[in-house]
Amino acid sequence: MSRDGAAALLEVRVSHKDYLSAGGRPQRALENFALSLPVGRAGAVVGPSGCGKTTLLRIIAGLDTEFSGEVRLPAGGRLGMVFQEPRLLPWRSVIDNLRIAAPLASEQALAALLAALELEEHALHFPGELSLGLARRVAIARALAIEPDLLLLDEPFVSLDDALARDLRARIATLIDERHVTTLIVTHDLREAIELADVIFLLSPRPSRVGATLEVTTPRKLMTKDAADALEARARREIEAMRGR
Amino acid sequence: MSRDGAAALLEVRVSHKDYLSAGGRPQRALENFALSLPVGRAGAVVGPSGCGKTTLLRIIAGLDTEFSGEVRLPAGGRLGMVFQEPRLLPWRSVIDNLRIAAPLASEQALAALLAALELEEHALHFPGELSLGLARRVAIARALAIEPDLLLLDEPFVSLDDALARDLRARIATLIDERHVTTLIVTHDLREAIELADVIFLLSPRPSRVGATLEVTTPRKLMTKDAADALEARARREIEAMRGR
Amino acid sequence: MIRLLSLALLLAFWQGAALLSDPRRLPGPIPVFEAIAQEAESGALFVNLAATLARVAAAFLLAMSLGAALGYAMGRRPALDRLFDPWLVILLNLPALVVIVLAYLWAGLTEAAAVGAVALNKLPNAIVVMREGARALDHELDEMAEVFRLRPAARLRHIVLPQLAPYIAAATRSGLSLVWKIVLVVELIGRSNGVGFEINMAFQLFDVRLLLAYAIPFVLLMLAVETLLVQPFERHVSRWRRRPARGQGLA
Amino acid sequence: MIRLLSLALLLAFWQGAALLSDPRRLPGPIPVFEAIAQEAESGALFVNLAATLARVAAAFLLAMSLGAALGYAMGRRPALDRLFDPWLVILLNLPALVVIVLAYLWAGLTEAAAVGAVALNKLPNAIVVMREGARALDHELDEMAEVFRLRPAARLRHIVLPQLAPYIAAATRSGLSLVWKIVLVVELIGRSNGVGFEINMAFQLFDVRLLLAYAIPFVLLMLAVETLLVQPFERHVSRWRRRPARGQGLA
Amino acid sequence: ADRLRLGLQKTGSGVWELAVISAFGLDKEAGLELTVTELANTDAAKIAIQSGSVDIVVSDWLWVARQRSEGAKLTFYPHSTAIGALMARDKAVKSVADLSGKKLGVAGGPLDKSWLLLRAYAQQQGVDLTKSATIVYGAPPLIAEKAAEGELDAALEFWNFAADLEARGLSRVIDLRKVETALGAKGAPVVTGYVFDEGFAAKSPAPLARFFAMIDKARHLIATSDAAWRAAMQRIPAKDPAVLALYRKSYVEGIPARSVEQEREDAAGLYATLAEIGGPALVGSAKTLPAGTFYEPAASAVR
Ligand SMILES: Nc1ncnc2c1ncn2[C@@H]1O[C@H](COP(=O)(O)OP(=O)(O)OP(=O)(O)O)[C@@H](O)[C@H]1O
Ligand SMILES: Nc1ncnc2c1ncn2[C@@H]1O[C@H](COP(=O)(O)OP(=O)(O)OP(=O)(O)O)[C@@H](O)[C@H]1O
Ligand SMILES: [Mg+2]
Ligand SMILES: [Mg+2]
Repeated sequence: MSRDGAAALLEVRVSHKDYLSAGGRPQRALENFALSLPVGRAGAVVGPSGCGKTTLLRIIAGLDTEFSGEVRLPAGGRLGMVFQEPRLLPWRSVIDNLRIAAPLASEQALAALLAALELEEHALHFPGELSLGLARRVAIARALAIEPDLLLLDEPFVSLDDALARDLRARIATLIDERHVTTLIVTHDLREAIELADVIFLLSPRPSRVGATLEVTTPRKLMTKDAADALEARARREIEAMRGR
Repeated sequence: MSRDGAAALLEVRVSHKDYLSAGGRPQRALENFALSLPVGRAGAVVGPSGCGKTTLLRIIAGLDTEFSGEVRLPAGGRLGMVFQEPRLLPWRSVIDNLRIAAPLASEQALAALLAALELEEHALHFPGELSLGLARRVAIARALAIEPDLLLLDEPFVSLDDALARDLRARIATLIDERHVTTLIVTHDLREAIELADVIFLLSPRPSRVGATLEVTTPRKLMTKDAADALEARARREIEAMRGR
Repeated sequence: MIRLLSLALLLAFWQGAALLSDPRRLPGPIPVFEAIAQEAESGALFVNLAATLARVAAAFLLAMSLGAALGYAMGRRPALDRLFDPWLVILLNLPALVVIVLAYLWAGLTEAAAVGAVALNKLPNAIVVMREGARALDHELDEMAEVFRLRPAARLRHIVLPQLAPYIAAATRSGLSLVWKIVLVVELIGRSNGVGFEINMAFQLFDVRLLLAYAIPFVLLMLAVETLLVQPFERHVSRWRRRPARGQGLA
Repeated sequence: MIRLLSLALLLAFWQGAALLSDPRRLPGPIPVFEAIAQEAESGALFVNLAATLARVAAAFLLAMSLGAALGYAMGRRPALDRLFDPWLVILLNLPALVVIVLAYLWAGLTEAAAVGAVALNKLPNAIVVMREGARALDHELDEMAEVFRLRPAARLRHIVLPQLAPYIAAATRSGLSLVWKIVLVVELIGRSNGVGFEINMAFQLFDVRLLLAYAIPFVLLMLAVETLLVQPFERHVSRWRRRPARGQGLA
Repeated sequence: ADRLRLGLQKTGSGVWELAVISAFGLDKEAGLELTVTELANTDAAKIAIQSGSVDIVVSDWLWVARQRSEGAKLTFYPHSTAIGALMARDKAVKSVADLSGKKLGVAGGPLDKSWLLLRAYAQQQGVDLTKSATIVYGAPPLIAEKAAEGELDAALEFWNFAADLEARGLSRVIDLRKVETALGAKGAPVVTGYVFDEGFAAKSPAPLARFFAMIDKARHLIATSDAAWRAAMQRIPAKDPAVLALYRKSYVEGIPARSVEQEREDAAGLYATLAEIGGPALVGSAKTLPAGTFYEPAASAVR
């Protein structure tokens, strides 16, 4: 693999990524995988369970270097990531978890984040004392606390109630529109993808490649219900086609 | 608390459930909480993140006995539970995880379950080698493998793609309709609740109580899109009202 | 509280056993504490205890810090582990006497030789325990640290040490006692003071009372350290662990 | 492979150090292995090694099984822990000599006294390590077992033991070596055969060659056990652990 | 003053002499400055001298002989003839023959000098002790205790433990002095002595000679002056006057009375006997007492 840090595009090109498995046979997660996203824009990754979405994010984040292919990232820049599980430090309070990940963030900024995620009263709790939804919110707060330039979100809003998820989507949309944070979000919710992304990557079943790319041409704020419905219907057709393959 | 095992109703009555917290102040999760579900029927629990849904399931499962109130369960019967996280044994293969939880299930039955959850090729993998969605499916397979009489599901279908989630919902609906498995499902997805449940319990924010109970009177198979839309709208109104409180 | 009760119970057992047996074989608590008081009065107890404690402390710190670092490295880097594992097994199973004798022969009858020999005896145990701890480290938290670019110091403090805590606790408890036991041997073979030296004298004279009088103060000291320092500290750092609800588990 | 290389390296070091020093202080590998061959030929080596091994095995099994059970119970039940913790600290820090002398006094100069004294010395270490393991048990898996009504045997085998594995590994490795070291002391004080007995004689004669000749076969045996039994077994039971990807972690 | 570094066992009689030396200012008189490292046991003394940390320790000539045969340049100067005894409570045990079928405790181990002497002595009378009796080896204090208690029928013990056992009612079945004579010794042969390196001796023969003379004085004082004995007693942990008296008696009996030359002759004779029984495990490669085992000061330094 190779990594390169000076592009105006976030580009991933993986000829193949295999997992060597201790039990069972080795598994090919990605094959002939290619994806590119302009810096400052948002992409959504939608694909069947177990197809390789998390693998993709880990490759982009530099956590997985054992693949053949290359990754190009915008130069410099801070990375914020929401893993599929909260991954908090169980032995530190909520606020300490934020402080440790974002030592440069001011206390006010952290307090504001906690408030935005309705976590104020949990600031001093340990992760073991949180419900899963609360813990996931802390993980989101953590990724936002470092004021990232690149944001990788792995199904960030599951286990959150609708009202909260709506608020958070709006918040992320603002980050993208105003701070031009390059964002890649994995989701199973097509509406969520349409609402947040500029490009939607529809992945095929494993071994995964980008089976279809949908550009969301209408700007986020002008998106109507009908336009969204149409996009969703198109996406569903593409997905069905890939499944039938 | 007291537990009682001879009712034709699943009944939970919690005057209050407090968590003693190591960091921060103690938290009251449930207060004046009352819920009852006829044996053989399905209930859905919908409520804001962190309100006490998991607490409720744990109390019913007998995992939490430190509360003041009482729980009545139908006599005897096997309990199947899907926790909010997979909770698999990391050191056992997928198939061994099923075998250990359901030692009485036949190999054919387990193979059929794996097939139904599209897990055949992962049977020999260790949980660490699974994507989160795959692991959650194993957890669902495990709960079904013991052929439960009471089924507690804590957001079972998150992290699964739409197609798979649809299949699984249908499968659970069949269990309820044909094998009369008493089922309680926690979800944030109102459509899922309407599709699966006979009764929907809308919980208030913490400290939680049942703020509204919606009976789904139309039988599952006869439910139209309009009827479902109407129910969903009603539920949303109730939820808004509780939030505003 | 319960700790005192427990000690009282033990004292009662001891007294009971002593009453049933020849005082030469098992003197009761009273004569032993009298002997302790006597040795304390003459000052000999403190001199020897201080000498021994200094050796225990030096050897323990040396062995634990080195052992933790090496054990961590071996647990994390399979290549290092494969290279040095045989050395570890050998050092682990080399009789204390051999190490001590060689150390004295090479470095003379010096304090450095004594402390070094003890540290070398304890080192492999510390490595073995810490290596298991390092092997069991959570990979996911590492990834988190990697993504959020935590600095090495922060990783050590917030990610690694909390996970190693139970292993450190185990290595410390059994390690302190091991070091103390080896210090006794080292003092017996080549030092002119210390509890080990006095215990040997008591053994030569077959004075079980004096033997216990020198063995017990250190035990009591450890009991105090445990009660007043280690356990409160442990309670503090492990308060994040959820209290298990009642009626669960195998036991 | 690498293991052999590592041993070769060690032998080279030893030979080098021996060349640089008086052969009476540090004999090289060749004279030591000659001495081993000599003792083996006369049969004395095997007789003594067998006697020592039997004691090591008996004391180890006794201490580990008892220690694991007690440590587990204390780790799971805070009430038990609070009651017996002071006893544990005391037993842990009682000098080996005291325990051994008391055992010989009470049970006579018998095999039972020897094995019992060794087991009693090792017991608290096993308890301490296993207690930490039991304290660190995952509560969530327990709940799973509770919900799915796993039978106690299944819980032990599938839930508890796999989690305790690293602690058992640590306790076993450092435990075996500890038992062996204490067996040497026990043999020195009151047995008429065994490696410890021979080592003591070699020490009295100040025959470092013979000292090493008796110390090394056990070390080699442990090396073989480690290479041929323990490590393959460990690899098997820990194959579920994800291999850490390259370039990660602090180290 | 010349400096000498001594390594002395804290429970040994060397310390008594030192107490007398400092009480009577003998060291100043001899122009010596003594630094003493107290040691816990004889094994510690062996390490101390081998590691070069002290100049002089107390040990036995047999060990020196073995070390010489292995190449070490240690040498020996007589200090005491005190040797152990076979102790038993049962008055019926009067000779080695009576030990048959009995449990015999041996302090030290199978290569202990006293034990080898006793075996040779028994062999003279046609008794093979290793076959006729059950032998239990163990640490000296433990063997003494077990003998006093009766778990052992008899015990072969070092002289100070023998004195203790005598005070506790056991009788001296066989004094090893008798054994030595039976095995051909002309007088009471020396057992322990001062051990030091030849190199050291060559460098400072005069201080060494003054040291031995000073020790002689101290020994004489302990034997004759009660004030000196009181000074020595300060260093003896035992408090029972009967035991103390036995200690003094044994100590005085142990003062070597003969010339180094006579001692060497006896030692050479005993060496042959011991080498035969103990074999190379005991004596190493030498068949006869290696030359130079006993200290031979250069003519100029002879007192
Ligand atoms: N062990 C605990 N100690 C302290 N507080 C706890 C503990 N477990 C849960 N709580 C608190 O109790 C409340 C209810 O938790 P619960 O897990 O039941 O929520 P939930 O409704 O399942 O939330 P979610 O939708 O996020 O899963 C939360 O505020 C949580 O922080
Ligand atoms: N460490 C691993 N070892 C072996 N196989 C792995 C490993 N991690 C992932 N896999 C396999 O690679 C495939 C892709 O995994 P990945 O986690 O990327 O899926 P995903 O698209 O994120 O799925 P989900 O929607 O369930 O989170 C899966 O089949 C998974 O089982
Ligand atoms: Mg994933
Ligand atoms: Mg929950």
